Amino acid sequence: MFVVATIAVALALALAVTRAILGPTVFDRVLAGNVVGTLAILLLAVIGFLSGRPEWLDIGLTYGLLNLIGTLAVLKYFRHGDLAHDAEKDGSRE
Amino acid sequence: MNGLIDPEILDIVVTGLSWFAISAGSFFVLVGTIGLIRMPDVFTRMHAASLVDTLGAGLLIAGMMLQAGFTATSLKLLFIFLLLFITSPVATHAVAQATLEAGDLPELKVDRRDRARTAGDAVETPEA
Amino acid sequence: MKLDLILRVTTKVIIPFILLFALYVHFHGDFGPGGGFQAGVIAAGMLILYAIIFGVEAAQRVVPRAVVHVMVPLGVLIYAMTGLAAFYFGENFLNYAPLAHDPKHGHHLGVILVESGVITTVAGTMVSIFYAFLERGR
Amino acid sequence: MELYVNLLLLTLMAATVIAIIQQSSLFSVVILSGIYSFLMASVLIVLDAVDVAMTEASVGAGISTVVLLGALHLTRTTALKSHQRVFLGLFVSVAVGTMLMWGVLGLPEFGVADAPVHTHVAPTYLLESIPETGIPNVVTTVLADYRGFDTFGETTVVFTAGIGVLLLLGGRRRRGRGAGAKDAPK
Repeated sequence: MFVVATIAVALALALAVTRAILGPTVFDRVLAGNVVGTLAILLLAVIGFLSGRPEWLDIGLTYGLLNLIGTLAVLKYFRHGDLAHDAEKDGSRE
Repeated sequence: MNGLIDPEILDIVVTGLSWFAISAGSFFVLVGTIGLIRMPDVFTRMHAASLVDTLGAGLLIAGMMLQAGFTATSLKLLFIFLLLFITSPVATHAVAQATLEAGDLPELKVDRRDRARTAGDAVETPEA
Repeated sequence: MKLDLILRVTTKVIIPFILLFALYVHFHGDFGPGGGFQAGVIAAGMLILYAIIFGVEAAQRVVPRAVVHVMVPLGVLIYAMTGLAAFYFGENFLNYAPLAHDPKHGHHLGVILVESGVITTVAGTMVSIFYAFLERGR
Repeated sequence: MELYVNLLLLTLMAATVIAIIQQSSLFSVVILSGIYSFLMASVLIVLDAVDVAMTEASVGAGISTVVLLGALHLTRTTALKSHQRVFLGLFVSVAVGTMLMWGVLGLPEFGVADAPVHTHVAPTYLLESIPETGIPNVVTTVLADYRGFDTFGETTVVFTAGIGVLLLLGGRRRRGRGAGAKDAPK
């Protein structure tokens, strides 16, 4: 059963990476990168169950948290051109 | 609860449910990423990607939780699910916002004037 | 600004859990994957997320630059002091066995202390590199 | 099964690296290297190296993305066309790659029990670490206890790297910032 799930997740990973490589705009790549992060968590869980040692799921939490940080950093930079931009300070820039 | 439900039948039901959840989750993960390839623009791709993050991951994790039973593994899976449930819509929202601010608008079938009329004040044609 | 509302609320909700998870990774490193280095990176990631969403001034109000700059050498010092503590008991450098009555507990305590040094240095270094990049970019 | 997953992941990593080389937009390069880190971490998971996988995921996908973005802010966001000859670099990388492959052929097969790495000190660590220290994760024991001096060195390396970056980029640079500092990276 987990073999089927592993194959599905691995194929999905291949498709998502394809989109990240092809992606015409940067946002396509960010989106695909986010999906790759999710799929890496799923692959980790499924492989853990497949090999009978599902104790490493802590790493999945690490992936999820740092995936969020990376994605938000890229998008913040893209919107404001500066990582440390405090949006509350200059409300004039809509 | 003892005696009400035959443990063997319960076992069969739980296993069957988890198999169903895992195969459905695999299906949705695949469908979502196929959508990520096939859809025409960023916003529709976002829709497909959210399928992976919520339905695919949710069903796969639910199936694995049924397999693991009441253990620490199950708890960790629940945490991962909650984390994905909170963060992935937020990340998608941020992508959408940044895309809109960069000037990409969704590809729609209606033409520009129709949309300007319905949107009210957005008369000037945006540059893509 | 209203546009950032969702990001701000989510960040506020999730930041305590990131810090808690970093501490879990640190103290659970003896039993599962993880340890000082990973925990330091995750804790630094927490502060970086805060700085990204709320601006670097807010982050520096929470953790001023001076604190971070002290953390960088402090971790190495904690590590070295743990090693030197063995000298006091007449053992070799970094031999943790005499740190407690039971050598087993001594080893455990020594590993935790050493990992505390690692987490301090790593978190401090990551955050100070981040601050340095931001301040240079102004 | 795990072999095929690994083959797929390594192929995807190669494809990602080729895509990174071809990009001129450095934003895309940052995002693609984050994806590369996730794939690398998955490979390490499949190979059972969980501690390394955790490090790779946390450093590669989270922190290095942010630091690379900070570096992008100091320079420009598109890559310049290189006018240098590519043949020398190509020759060097192909030669080094061939030599490495040749060296790998001489290694014992993956996972063989009588390989030197499994017969030298590993049995001692595996058998004696838990009775001696009571810590179940042998990786932590080796890292922080048996090879504590190495980890001390690693911590010093992190410390030195931090000091170096702070010296290069850090504060008290007010007067040099006028014309020179902004033009220098181009």
